[in-house]
Amino acid sequence: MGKMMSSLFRHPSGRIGLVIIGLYLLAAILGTLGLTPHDPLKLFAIDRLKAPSQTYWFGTDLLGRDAFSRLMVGIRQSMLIAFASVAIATIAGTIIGLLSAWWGGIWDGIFMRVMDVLLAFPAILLALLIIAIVGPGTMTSVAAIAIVYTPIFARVVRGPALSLKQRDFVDAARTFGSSQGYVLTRHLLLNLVAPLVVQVTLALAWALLTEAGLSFLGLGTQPPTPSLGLMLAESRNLMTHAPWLMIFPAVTIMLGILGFNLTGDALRDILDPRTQRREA
Amino acid sequence: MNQFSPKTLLAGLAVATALTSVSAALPAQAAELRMAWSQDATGLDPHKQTAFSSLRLLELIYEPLVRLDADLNVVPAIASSWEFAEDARTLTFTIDSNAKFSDGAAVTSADVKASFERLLDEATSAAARSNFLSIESIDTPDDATVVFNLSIPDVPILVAMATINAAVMPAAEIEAGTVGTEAIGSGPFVLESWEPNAREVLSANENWGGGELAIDGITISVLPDEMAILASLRAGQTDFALLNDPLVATLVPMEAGLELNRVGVLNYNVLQLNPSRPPMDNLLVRQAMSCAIDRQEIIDAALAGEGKVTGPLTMPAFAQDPANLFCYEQDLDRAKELMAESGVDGFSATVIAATGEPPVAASEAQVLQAQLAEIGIDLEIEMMELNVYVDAWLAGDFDMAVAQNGGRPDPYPMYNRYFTKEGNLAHVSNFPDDELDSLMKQGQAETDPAKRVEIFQAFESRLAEQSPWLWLSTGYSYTAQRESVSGFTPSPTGTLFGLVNVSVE
Amino acid sequence: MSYVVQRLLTFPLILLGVSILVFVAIRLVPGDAITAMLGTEAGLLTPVQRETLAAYFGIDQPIWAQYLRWLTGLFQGDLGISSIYGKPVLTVILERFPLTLQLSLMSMVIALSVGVPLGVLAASRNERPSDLVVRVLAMLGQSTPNFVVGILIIYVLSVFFGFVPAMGTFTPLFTDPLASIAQLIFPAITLGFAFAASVTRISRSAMLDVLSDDYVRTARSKGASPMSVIWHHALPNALIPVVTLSGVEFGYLLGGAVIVEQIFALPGLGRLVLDAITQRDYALVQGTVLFIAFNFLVVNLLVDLAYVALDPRIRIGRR
Amino acid sequence: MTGLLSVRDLRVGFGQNPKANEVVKGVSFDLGPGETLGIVGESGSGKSVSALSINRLVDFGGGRITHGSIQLTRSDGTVLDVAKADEKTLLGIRGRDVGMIFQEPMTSLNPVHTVGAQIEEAFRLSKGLTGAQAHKATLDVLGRVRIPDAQSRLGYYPHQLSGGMRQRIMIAMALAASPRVLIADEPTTALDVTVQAQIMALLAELREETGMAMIFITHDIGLVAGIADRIMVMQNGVAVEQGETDGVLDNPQHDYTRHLLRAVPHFTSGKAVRDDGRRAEQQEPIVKVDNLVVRFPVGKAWFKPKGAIHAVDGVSFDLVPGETLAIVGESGCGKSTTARALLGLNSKTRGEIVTEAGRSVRPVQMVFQDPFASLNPRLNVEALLAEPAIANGQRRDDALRERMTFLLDRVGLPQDALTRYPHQFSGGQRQRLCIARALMLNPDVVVLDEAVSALDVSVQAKVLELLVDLQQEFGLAYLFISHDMAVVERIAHRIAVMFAGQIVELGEARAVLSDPQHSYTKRLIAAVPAIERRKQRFAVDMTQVPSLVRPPGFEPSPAQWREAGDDHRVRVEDTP
Repeated sequence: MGKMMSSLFRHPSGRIGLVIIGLYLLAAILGTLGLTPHDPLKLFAIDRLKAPSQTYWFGTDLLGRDAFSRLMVGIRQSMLIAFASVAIATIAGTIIGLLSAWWGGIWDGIFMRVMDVLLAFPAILLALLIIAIVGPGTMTSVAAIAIVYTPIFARVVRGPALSLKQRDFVDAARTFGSSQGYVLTRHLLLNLVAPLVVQVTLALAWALLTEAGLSFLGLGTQPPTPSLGLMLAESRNLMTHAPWLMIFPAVTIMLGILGFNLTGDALRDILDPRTQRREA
Repeated sequence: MNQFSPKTLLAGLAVATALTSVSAALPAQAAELRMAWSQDATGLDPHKQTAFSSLRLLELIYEPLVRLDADLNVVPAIASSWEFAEDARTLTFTIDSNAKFSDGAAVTSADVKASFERLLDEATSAAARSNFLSIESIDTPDDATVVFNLSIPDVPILVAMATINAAVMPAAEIEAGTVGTEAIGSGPFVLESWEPNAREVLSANENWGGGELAIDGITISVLPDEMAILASLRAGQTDFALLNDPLVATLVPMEAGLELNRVGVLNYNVLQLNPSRPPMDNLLVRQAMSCAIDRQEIIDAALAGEGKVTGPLTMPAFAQDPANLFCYEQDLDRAKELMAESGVDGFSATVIAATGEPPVAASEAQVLQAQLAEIGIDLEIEMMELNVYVDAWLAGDFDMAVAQNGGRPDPYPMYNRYFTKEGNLAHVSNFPDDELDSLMKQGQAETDPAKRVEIFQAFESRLAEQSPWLWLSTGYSYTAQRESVSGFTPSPTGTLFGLVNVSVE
Repeated sequence: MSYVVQRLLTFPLILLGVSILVFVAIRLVPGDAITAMLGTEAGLLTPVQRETLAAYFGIDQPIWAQYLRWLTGLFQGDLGISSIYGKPVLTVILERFPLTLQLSLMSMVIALSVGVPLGVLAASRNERPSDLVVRVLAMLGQSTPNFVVGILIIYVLSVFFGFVPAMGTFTPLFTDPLASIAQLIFPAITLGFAFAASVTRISRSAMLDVLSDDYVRTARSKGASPMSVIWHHALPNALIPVVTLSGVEFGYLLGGAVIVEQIFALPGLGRLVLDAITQRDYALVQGTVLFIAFNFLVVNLLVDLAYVALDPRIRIGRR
Repeated sequence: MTGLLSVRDLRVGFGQNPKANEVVKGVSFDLGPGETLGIVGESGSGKSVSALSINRLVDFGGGRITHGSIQLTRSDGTVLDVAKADEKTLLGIRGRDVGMIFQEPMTSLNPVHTVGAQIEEAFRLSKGLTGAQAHKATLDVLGRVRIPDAQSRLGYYPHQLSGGMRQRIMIAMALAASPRVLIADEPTTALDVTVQAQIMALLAELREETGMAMIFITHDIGLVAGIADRIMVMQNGVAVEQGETDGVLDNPQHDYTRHLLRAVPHFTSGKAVRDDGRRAEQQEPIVKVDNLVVRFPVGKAWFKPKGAIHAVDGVSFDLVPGETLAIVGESGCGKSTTARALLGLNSKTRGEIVTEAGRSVRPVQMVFQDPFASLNPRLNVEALLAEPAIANGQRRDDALRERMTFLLDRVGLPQDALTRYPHQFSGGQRQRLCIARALMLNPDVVVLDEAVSALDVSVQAKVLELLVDLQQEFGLAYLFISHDMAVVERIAHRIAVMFAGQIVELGEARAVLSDPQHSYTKRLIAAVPAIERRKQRFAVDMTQVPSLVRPPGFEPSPAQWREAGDDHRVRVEDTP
């Protein structure tokens, strides 16, 4: 892991990506610990819709809350949803993709058809239905995004897994009589880390976008805990009143996604077996 | 849902001048009004539809017997005059000779009788049926007169008839069962075409009893995003628009060439408590909450100042000045005293609210959460999709609920469903109270207007003092128009009937 | 062509899966069509009134009976009647589909006409300034939520240009091509913005891969000019991944862009389903979701066929 | 005679700072018109980079000519220094003056254009021919490179043709511009021996016809002996020796050239065969294979299959402890399938494989061809070596670690290898790792499937020596699969020649190599390049490898054998 981090830092876009994600994580941690300039939930009644100033760096919102503190908590919320949903999708998708490639035959057929059903189902509507059934909120957003993204992960894993299955070192393992579990974890899974890591960063970017979209439709995180998407949605009708309420969350979302995409690109270059082989 | 009582009931009776056609000077060339709103009608059957957006459309196509003017007085519509018997148990209407349906046929007493029979028939599942249970029989001595015989003295029934839910439709349509699809009404406009959630095209109804219109039609576009409506107004693609969100409404005056019409409405924003769930069954706790909240700050923060503090009664004729209602000035010390007295040192509860319905619901919940925290009440906000919220609300399955309920010109139809023993929605308020129940019954039967005001003001004071709900504010209904549009008079009921006098350069 | 037959055989299976999923999911959502229509007034209904309404909405029978009735109807191409529109579901969908189809096509055209040239330019000028500029632009394109782009476009147009695209209803292409294109050009740009970014990145990386292949070196050894190396030799091979990506993305767009339709007030498939869910119009929700899923499968099949058409190695077997 | 091409002190470097890491360090040579220069060297010697500098294709690979001059005399007599020329003039000489053919036939032709179109493009670029003219010119150049029924082949795509056929297309494309010098960068390395012989014959013939000069680059000094007038030997970017072919081959001056000629395996028609193991009659075979058949269905799985590929059709042989049986044959003859069937990697359709219970629970182990692919890149050496033991229940304890270090040392790898990863080793070292892994379970039999083919020639020699030592020390039986006769000659006790899924000749190594009986074995041995056969005329014949797809239900005729010596059997051939 350390090796990947150091080479990531040397990669030009990787460096920028890491710096952005670092800032994001820092803001999220501070937000969780409550080390924010003001209490994000406290209403400063007299200071409603104030422009960015010394006391309120990013200004205040309609209810008089400090936008900067809310942004920090918002980052935590959006990151939490993004990481949680992508984690679930990665684990579920990898297991399905791996087993479906390894077993092949009817299992492959069944798994892939189920994945097709989820993929054919319009993504945003699947999210809407899940949220309508269970009620909006953080956990539902996580579930909705995870369910929509799992089939994509399954496909991303199944492709390379199929080609890895043909590789000589898997045949070699068979000649030793290595157990199926050993081959699946040490040989297939370990070599899937490269495509997976790249897909995870792209999925995180996508998850941030989707959370923002769901909040825009009023189905994402629910007040009073802010998420970036919710702050964007709340600022929608105040666009002319208080443009800063929209600009800062929008830029933060873009920056976050940019950070994930940059890191993803850098990882793709670093982990790409072709580049590795040239180095050897 | 929107029945209204007259300012002075009996005085109105005397006024029976048949409104002859009002023909303002006709502009040279009648133009077409391009209108926009964010929520579209959900159906065309006036007896069945209850959503605000549906009523706005149907009020232009159908007509009830009587209507309410901008000052909430009962004025003639299809009926040119009406008369209550001494014991208020029979009500006679005379039909305006000019009243015609859009297909040219005259409106007769048979149509009125058929319409009310359809209303009362359970098979129609008309929501407004509960307001007309007192009708025993309907007589039609001749084409122009209709007599309603009531089982009990029911003064508010006249106001109940002044809503589109009591619209009159051709008897033939009722037999043919095409009421929901063919919109044949006697209103000022005829529905040419309807693409749900996209566009309605209305044309002026030449046969309208109310006379000539200044415009020859309206096309209404459905723009779900209200900022898009504003942009469309600004770009001149729309002449007139109905707005829901106060935040967007406050932007209109700042735009060159746009005007905002604003009128106080009878609907009220309220924090409904659930007295059946401890500790809210304890009166002192409820009173403490009423004293703890600062209603004006909620208006300033959540509604961007667009509202005014109100007690339970929102209609000017009956409402008392909120200042002398129980604890309408925020008094934290008294609130803390009451809490201490109640023996409950703070509790946690969830408050439900519907996302976007009304648009300010989420902000109100957050301000209330902050204010109630001052006296140790830890509120958790649970936002819900509209229908999920309605489901929970109807079942009374909530600790607290941020709501915006419909108001009426007469207190009886407004609150009989919640605070009378046999009210249909008694299980929503969960507050059976004999005194409130008897006051309601007296108000229904009392014919003398002065006495009715006294009765209902006592009813209002008790509600404020008992605080089963915390009444917060009343808002405004907004319409925006370009300079080229003139002549629109907004109404507290939110109806767009004022469009009949509108003209466009 | 047995490959196509094999794929077609999987369609009914997948669509059945989708139909069961949507049928159950929509019914799990609390609040039925009655509450959706009457709102809080539904509390005033007497039991008899409630039953007549339930019968009208067809939600009075047990769930499996409803599913069977709907399924049998499905086989005769009858998707049931929409309670909002009072019209057959298929007619309502086909009224709304042209907008979504045209919007998706326009976004794809924009995405490809911008994305592919930029990608090829960046690849051929690898590691030089123009490559970096294109990469940053593409990165930004992919990081911007499309509704932010939409909101900004509307704001700028209406404030600075005093113009806003026609909203509310849709002028079909055939009745008035100019107006129809004018109406959809800005929403298409909003959707096409992120789409173009991903096309740029895919074409760039595909071109870079192809340019390092042996046959490009052979072409150069024959004295082929730089232009013909890029456009005649490299691009046809680099197009394969681009076609796959844009095909899948096009399939998603056909599902209706709910948010962009909301902002530009366009009555497309996205809003149709959103309104249908809000008003609990079960037949309409089921019909539209099936329709969108069917389109998605057809587009994916077309992408695979395009794949075969572009790559002779797959089209023609060994000998 | 005026030189066609004279290269003086050529230096080529790569990366941001080409001067710092140079791959070609001062190479000079001359080439007269019609003359053929053979450049011999192992990978990394800079031979390909020097070739790619002549038409400056090296620039596209990230290389830069840092020093030196390349004087090229063009057809119109003018002399041009290619090292200094700008891209526009270079466009002029590529194709017209300097043609090129490459090593990988699989990837050197554009997969999405037809073969005909790509040749016509060459004519259009160099001679400006278009339409019907280009079409006719393409047809006749295909005839010159001996492609049967050229008319129908025009419409084919590269993937529809065999390796040899594609290399002919490459040659046709180069010929289209009738270049003054043709650079052939290892054109036959990826081809089978018999196909290689045909391509070499074709190149020799075309050189006579057109009188064009040629630079032939290869790692196989035997191959270059047959075609080059002069030879240049390169090592680490320097031309260590250069001169007339006979002079360089007969008395090499530089010891690297001597190493290439002597230490590296060269085919000597059976003289260099092993003499250390006589097959004692009474020894019980450790492995017996009887009438092995392996078939793969063709066509749709659930419909009735349209036929089957008869990869292995009735193969029988046995293996005695301590003995090496080599199976030799060209690609597609079924040798690898047989080996994999022995390990259970391919399921056999019929026949038995009997393995005596040997010293370990897994008596048969395998070493694969590609050292890169057979080691999991994500595991370190310790995990790699431990895998076989763990798979059979042993725990990772000191005893196991001890065995690992012992084996690592035994195969000549450094002690600290345990903690390092595969990509930190060279190809040769990795193959030693595979061998060590195969020996972890102390097997009786090791199947080596083309185990040295992917290695450089000098590394090949060392690995073969290691294998022989290990065989003697541990009494291992080897089943050695290979297409390279020189390697087989050095390691095999007995040889089985396979063709189209059947063994056509089986016997003691010296007998089979020095006195081949079966027609295919004769053709195979004749095609192997050897240093003695210089300037030999190869007969150009066009026999195609037969297709192995048989209709359903097809059974081959039972094999009749003819004894040609005490341990030398030949399959009776149906047709003479």
